Amino acid sequence: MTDMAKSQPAPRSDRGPSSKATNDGSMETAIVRIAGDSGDGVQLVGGRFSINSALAGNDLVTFPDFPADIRAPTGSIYGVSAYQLHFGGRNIKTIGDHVDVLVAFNPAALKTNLPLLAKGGILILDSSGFSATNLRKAGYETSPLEDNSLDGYQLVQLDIGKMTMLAATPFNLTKKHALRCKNFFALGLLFWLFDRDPSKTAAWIKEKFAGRPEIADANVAAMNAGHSHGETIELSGDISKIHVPTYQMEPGLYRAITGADAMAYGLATAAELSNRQLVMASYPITPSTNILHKLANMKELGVMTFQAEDEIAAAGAALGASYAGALGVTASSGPGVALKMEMIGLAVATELPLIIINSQRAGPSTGLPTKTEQSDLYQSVFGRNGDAPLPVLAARSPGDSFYCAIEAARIAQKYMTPVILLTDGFINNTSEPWSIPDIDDLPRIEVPNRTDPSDYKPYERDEKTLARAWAIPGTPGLEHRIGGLERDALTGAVSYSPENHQKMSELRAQKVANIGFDIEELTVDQGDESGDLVVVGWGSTYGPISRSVTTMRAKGYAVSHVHLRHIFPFPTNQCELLSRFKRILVPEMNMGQLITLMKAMDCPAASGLTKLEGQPFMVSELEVAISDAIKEVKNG
Amino acid sequence: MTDMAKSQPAPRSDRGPSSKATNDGSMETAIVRIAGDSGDGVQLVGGRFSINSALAGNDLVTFPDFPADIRAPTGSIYGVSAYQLHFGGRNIKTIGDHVDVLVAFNPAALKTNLPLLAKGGILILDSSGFSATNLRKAGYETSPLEDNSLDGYQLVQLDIGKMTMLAATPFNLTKKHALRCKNFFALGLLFWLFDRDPSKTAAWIKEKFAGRPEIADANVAAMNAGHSHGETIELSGDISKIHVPTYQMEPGLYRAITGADAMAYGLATAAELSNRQLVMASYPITPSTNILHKLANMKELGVMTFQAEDEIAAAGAALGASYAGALGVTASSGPGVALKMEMIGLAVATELPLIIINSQRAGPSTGLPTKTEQSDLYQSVFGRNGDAPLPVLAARSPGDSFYCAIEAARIAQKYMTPVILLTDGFINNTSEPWSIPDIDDLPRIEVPNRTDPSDYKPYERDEKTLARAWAIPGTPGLEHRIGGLERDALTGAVSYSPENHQKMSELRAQKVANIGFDIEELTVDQGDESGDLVVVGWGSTYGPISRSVTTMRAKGYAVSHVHLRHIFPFPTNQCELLSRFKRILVPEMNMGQLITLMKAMDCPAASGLTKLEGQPFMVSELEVAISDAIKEVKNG
Amino acid sequence: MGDQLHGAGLKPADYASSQEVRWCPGCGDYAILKAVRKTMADVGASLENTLVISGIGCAARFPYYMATYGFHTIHGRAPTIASGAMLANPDLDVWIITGDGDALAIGGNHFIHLLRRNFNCQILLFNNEIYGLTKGQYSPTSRENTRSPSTPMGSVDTPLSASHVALGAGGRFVARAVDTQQKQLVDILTKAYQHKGTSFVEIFQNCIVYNDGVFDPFTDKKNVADHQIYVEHQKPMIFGADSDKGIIVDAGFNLKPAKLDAGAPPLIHDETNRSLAFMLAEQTPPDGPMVMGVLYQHPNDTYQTRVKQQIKTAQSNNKRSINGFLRDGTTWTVK
Amino acid sequence: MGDQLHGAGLKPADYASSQEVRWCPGCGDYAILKAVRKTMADVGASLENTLVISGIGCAARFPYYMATYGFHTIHGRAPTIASGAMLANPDLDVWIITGDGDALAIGGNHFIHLLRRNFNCQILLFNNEIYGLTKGQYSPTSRENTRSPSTPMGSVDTPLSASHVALGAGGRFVARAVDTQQKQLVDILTKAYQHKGTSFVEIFQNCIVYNDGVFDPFTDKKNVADHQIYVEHQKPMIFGADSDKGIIVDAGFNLKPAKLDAGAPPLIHDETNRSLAFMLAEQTPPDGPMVMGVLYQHPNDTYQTRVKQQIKTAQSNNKRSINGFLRDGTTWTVK
Ligand SMILES: Cc1ncc(C[n+]2csc(CCOP(=O)(O)OP(=O)(O)O)c2C)c(N)n1
Ligand SMILES: Cc1ncc(C[n+]2csc(CCOP(=O)(O)OP(=O)(O)O)c2C)c(N)n1
Ligand code: SF4
Ligand code: SF4
Ligand SMILES: [Mg+2]
Ligand SMILES: [Mg+2]
Repeated sequence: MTDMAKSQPAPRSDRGPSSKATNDGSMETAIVRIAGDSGDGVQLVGGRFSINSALAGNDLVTFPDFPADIRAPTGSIYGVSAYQLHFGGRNIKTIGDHVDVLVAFNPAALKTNLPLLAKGGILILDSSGFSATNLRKAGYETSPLEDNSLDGYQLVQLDIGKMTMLAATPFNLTKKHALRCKNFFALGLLFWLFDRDPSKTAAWIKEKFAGRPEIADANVAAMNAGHSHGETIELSGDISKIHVPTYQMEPGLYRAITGADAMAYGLATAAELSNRQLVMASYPITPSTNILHKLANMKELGVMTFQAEDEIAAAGAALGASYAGALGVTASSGPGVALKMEMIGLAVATELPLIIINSQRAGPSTGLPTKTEQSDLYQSVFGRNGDAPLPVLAARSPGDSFYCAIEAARIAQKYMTPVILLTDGFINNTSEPWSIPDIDDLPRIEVPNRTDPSDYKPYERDEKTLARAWAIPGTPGLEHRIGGLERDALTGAVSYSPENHQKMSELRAQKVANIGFDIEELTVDQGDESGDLVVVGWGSTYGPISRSVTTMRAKGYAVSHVHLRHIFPFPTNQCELLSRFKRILVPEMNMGQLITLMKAMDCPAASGLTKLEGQPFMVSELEVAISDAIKEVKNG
Repeated sequence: MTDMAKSQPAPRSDRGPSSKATNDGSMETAIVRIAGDSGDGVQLVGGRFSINSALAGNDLVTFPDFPADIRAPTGSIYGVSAYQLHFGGRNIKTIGDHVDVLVAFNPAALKTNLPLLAKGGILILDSSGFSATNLRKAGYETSPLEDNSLDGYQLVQLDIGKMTMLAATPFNLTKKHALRCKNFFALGLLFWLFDRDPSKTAAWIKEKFAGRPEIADANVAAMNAGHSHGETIELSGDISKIHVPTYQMEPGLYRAITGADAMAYGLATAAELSNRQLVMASYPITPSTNILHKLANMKELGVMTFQAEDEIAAAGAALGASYAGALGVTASSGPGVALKMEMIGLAVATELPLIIINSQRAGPSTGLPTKTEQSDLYQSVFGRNGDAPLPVLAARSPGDSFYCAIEAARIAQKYMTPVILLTDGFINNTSEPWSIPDIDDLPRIEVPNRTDPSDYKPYERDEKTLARAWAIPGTPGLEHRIGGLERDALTGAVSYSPENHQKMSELRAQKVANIGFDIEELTVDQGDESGDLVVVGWGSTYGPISRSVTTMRAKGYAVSHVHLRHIFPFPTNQCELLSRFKRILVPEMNMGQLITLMKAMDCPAASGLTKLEGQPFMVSELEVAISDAIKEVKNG
Repeated sequence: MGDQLHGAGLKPADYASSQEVRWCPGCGDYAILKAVRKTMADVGASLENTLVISGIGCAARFPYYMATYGFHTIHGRAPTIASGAMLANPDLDVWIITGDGDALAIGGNHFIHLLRRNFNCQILLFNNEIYGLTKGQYSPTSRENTRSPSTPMGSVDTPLSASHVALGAGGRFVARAVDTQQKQLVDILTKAYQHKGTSFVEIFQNCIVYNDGVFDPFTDKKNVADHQIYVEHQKPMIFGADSDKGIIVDAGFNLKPAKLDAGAPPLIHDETNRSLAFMLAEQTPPDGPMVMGVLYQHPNDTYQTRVKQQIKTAQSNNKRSINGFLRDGTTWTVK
Repeated sequence: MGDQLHGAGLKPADYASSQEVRWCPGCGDYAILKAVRKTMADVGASLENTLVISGIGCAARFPYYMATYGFHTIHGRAPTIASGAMLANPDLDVWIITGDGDALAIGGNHFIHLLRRNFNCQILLFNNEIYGLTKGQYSPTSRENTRSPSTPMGSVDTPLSASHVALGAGGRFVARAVDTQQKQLVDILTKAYQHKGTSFVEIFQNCIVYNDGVFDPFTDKKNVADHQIYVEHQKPMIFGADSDKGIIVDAGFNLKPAKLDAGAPPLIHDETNRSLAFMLAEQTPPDGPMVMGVLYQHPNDTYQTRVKQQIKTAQSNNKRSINGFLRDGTTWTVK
């Protein structure tokens, strides 16, 4: 916790130019960012551009960057909403360190997003948003459209407002409604820029606004106007179309998915695989709430959601549901999970399955609710009174959330234990193409459900898993009493015996430790099985680490990547695997929490790379850290 | 957390005989245990015997062993209440591994306490309590008074009931009331056994029952009867008086003190030393409640106590009090502290002083509320969401609680930080003679209280301590706003800046890390500064470790004892000091939590000795562990 | 609760677990235990379908003494766990056992939310106006000036009235009883059991160790007749050893007790009138009689019913499988 | 609260901090902010002695916008922190700002305990019947069947009525107002400020983004006259555009609105009658008028006063120093 190196990224304004940002009309991958007021509809068209890219055969990662405020005054800095898309002709793993194409609808959007734009990048500005008021609100003294401050970029300055109004004229909308189509004009322009066919989007618009055809038509017209305007620009020679190659993904049926949705689907699937009802109890908190929202829409599957009066009640209801034979799940973020800890302790004591999802956000305390972080690892592993061990897992990407939910449910039920499953604000909101599984192909989950009343002892254990049986109220002959007071190791009756307490403490520890043998062995995600350096990550650092290891390996560095899904207990081969490398680097979006745990678990010595800026690592930061670490190996 | 050796004490029934239990009329130290029904008044007379021993010049440690139930049916096993006293002619550090003299008022008391009695020890039984019903309630098939099962002890079987009734005859009490004096008969007998003068106790009885002189007289008469009955026994030659030498303690004014009382006094003293009002807010929970009770009786000092509606509210009220300029304190036990964590996170974020006392008890969950344990170390150091470091201290003995409270208050206020102060059920209830300090001799505590409005910035820091100023509502010109959202490093205004979050995270960590330089260096408590083995302890294992190191050193082993008061951060010389020993042994009443922390903090490798039986280590257990460890050093 | 699964002629003793009951001798909890077992036998509750859930406190040991399913949870949180259990199995017969500290101090929030949601269950609050288990500190229902280890000079806070809190929270069955008045208690418990929705019963329970006799002003034999009234729906509210007193409304729109011969006729109890119940709960000795019985009962849909209904509706509208859900929205095939 | 420290002729604008106000344009919170600043100026509150404490939610950003001391705490816990601050400094002027989720979901327990203890402070509940900050989930005050992201088929729980909860908990000042009815709001806030003890004011606040218009049935200009009544102590309860309607009691012991010409005279409001307040709070459009104003006010000693008194008594009885305490009981000297 003390000896952490801190990554030193270049100041943001110095970033880029991207090595791959070319002007010859072709880019392996491109990063587009659309920014405007919350009301400008950037999320909507961003999503459409993503779907279109996927259909066009790109891999991609998207990242909606919402403002912290609900609805800030128009034109304000803190009211800017942005949508970022990284797509291209290779496996896309991050949202991208910088932006190749930035669309900004007003000065505030320009101000807050320009630092992300690569030198020489394309900057599309809607001049209709650059009123004197808006310039003042964004804190510009002089207009950037006039003071040459944007000289280093490929500037495309358009009166999108006016052109949209023109396009919408035939449909007799109010000015306000007509102007609302600006976002589709911009989308049309982007479609032109990347040589995309807008027809599917036009169909989608018609369906979406089926109830208000004049609005649908205006939006389609605006999009088409934007598209044709591209040709005009091209003729003017300012910028030209960019070709982004397609990427051959594994064959399969795909969809775009966010981490929150994947988590919800994973939970519902796990319930089905274990033949349990899913009961999800939660209290809203950013950024976990989307999981509740998604599941609330799955009543057709018999999924029950319960918005409790607080986090304690949510955990209690989930535990009660598990006690009564359902798969009980609760989801929250750090401050809410803090409140659940006493209840989680009861789940440890009573040995009932329970899944606690923590969508991490920047702390401590309320912290930065809309910003991502990985700083609840300590809380998850150690944050209970008494010796109260439980398994902890972490999802690494949106799609992985689906499988982690199933794995958490498997462990929780097989071992009759609460499981903490970590995700974070970034994973929850970001989306990526996802190969849709057929759930009939997934292995079923066995549950230690008992109905046989003969010789039932509530705390008798399965020899192998050490799990007690799940004896569900309503089952004749299994009536029994449990509780939070220490229980006799067999009968479950309250026991004050010193020997029994020692025994039960050891059993609880052993049961959880055993899980280390029942999870997949740790493997190298990328690179050799030994070498100069291994980068060890967990959770949402997966993308940036993976990409940086790829690029550094391409440059000839002997670096590998290992990514943990199981935070506690570790897979049993972890220490051995890591010891095959000369040096271990652990990048984390916290002050070094995994490093602490690795030391505590006697893993070989490692050094940390910490970042607490509420946002993911940049690939370039990691590349520097990798090259520094390998330099040190070489120097002795 | 995995590689813990577990101590293997001999099964209880095999314990003893004590090496020092002699029959020649003299013992260096003696351990007396009085056991009976909750209503038998054993705590009362136990306390009197302790005071008498202290006045007679012995050092001592006492331990009241209450039943978990409020008031169980008479004669029941689980209704047995016991009081143990270890006193003698040397520095007494533990309650003793076994008992030399056991007084049992009924079969249940015999059954539950006999295993503690050393072979050959003195066993005083009140035969009037051995009715058939009581024998059955205790689960005896045959009466132990008749089946020779007590042959290995010096049995003194008396009809205490009858003799007490006789003694009380002159005072016209009801039978019930007369019988209630049994405890004083036994006390009289013990006074005879250890050659004590009962007169001061007689005076005390008269004062205590001043309102009911007939009861006072009957009790005194019973005590005197017990005392004279000793002579009869002596004549019979069954047992003879025991001489226990006096111990020359440091000169000073002494009193007996429990950990809970010492803690309360320490808090009140700290408030006085820092010129703050003490506001203590708590929600009752065993074994912390006594601290609240004690402080509730200190209104004369202006101490305010507040019994909140729950632990969250208690922590909130304490934090609010600190915010408004008082010394805010909250006390609880593990499950209650779990509930306070979100609030403690807010204290970390807002950088306000706050003392959180955790009287640890056996967990997880409700666990064994009346049994002691040290298993909330993880929770204290790591149990919050986000990176939320705070200092953690642990008291080692009743008297030490006083000084730890002052140290906690010093750190909390000087560094503007919440501090967790650990104690436990054992320390809280046990008592020992304590040299009373004059608080005018204690150093005053400086607080960073600010009243100057010029150029006030809420998060500007003292260069050395990194503490922000304490600007208290009511002060003109310092009006400001704080909260749990990340704050600008200077103004305290809400800040979403990535760089600011990184900076604040580092500042918070640094501020707490710095405290390591402002605490006393770690020193060797007993033994050499280097050697074969150092035993490292924290909290209430102090007594048993200290005694076992003394005895093992006397036997020639090169073992030393180091005891931590500061659990986080460690004193800066800790690793270096420990590295001077060939081997490090860490006994803990948990599954190895300090060991985990030591590893995480890069201390030299150590091995653990864990015990989770809800009761302190025995000296003999530690002696075995020390000799084993040293054997291993010798063998390579 | 309900009539779904019945114990076939079980006797009160059949509801007793093998565990020895461990309250202090003379504790009012024994009487309540007896009454609950009797009620269960009377209504024919089945062992396997009955779940007794408690928090922490003396009262909360209750589940250990029942031969049904039982869960001794953590302090104040029993309603939350019970809610989850009822979501998972809407047909369980759930009894929540709680104390005045458990329900109204740490558990106050869950208490009011359980009531407003109207989960179908019983909640029995053993009110001894003290924290028994932690050895006698004052509780949220302790009277002003209660001297206790944490309030040596007397408590300064105004107590909560459990019935008022329950009514204020929207509880739809609010009743009161006395531990030792067995017949009345069994009657009320039976009504609570039969009521569909959350039935709240406050039971005045004597803690012989820490608060002995605190209810004597209306529970002591000599006071019952003149300081207690047992109200029943549609019956005039009359009490007194000679049935000569009644509850009337005065000009200032307040309830008060009065001699019946004084002219004004006694009010007729209307258990569906929530404000009346609120006013009845305000009567306290020595001024007014302590009101026992069902103060308020006004059934509404239960939470379970409504949740089940939504799921049914959702399923009948358009039942997709999980595979269907996974494939909703835009999908594309990579070959 | 009190009259101890006064701001010397400060204007509403002087209570504004330099922070830009960041609620959604059109949010009802702006109007409340304005009314609070005006009230403070009217009563002459001092900046340094005023403390504004909030939990988390849109409403809870309030303290940032005030030039007084301010503490934006954690969700639901403002009453606890406020209580501690008042213990440490009984003379602070404390305003607690909370939302319907903050006060009645996660903070329900602290809310009722603050009220029963009667700390001298104001608590303003900005009730928008929705969770604003977390983007629109239903709250404990949302009406049945509220469709929200977490209840896509409509909510199934019965809402809490804040005034009923407050009255049930023993609150001694319970009032209601509407965000945009400024004069009324300032009046009520002033009364709340002047009341000694915990003053609870529920303010119906329009959330333009997630629950726009939910109060229109009684706050919309065209509905105010006929669907709102502003009650004042000792005044007849009359409303309607033509002042032709009043609140009367019917035979079944229920309040109801009626045409005045129908004969029965309107009731006179008695703000010290808690049950009347309870009944008034039950009136809801379209059946009854929504009752605004001070429903209940019945002062009692404040918590601060009582605690101070005990300390004074303890100190006057027998004031020992700490050294004295350390030496009480049996001591002995070792030489
Ligand atoms: C989180 C937590 N806080 C505090 C306690 C300690 N505690 C146990 S029971 C209790 C109060 C008991 O009072 P009540 O609910 O009235 O029950 P009674 O014992 O009087 O039946 C308290 C404070 C606990 N077990 N857990
Ligand atoms: C412990 C915790 N749980 C949940 C949240 C998330 N949260 C913030 S505000 C809020 C509810 C807001 O609703 P309300 O109190 O009605 O205020 P409004 O935003 O409507 O003004 C929630 C659930 C949180 N910040 N902390
Ligand atoms: S302490 Fe009181 S409530 Fe608890 S068991 Fe004893 S008599 Fe009953
Ligand atoms: S979301 Fe609603 S309550 Fe929150 S600021 Fe916007 S309009 Fe106001
Ligand atoms: Mg109680
Ligand atoms: Mg709200």
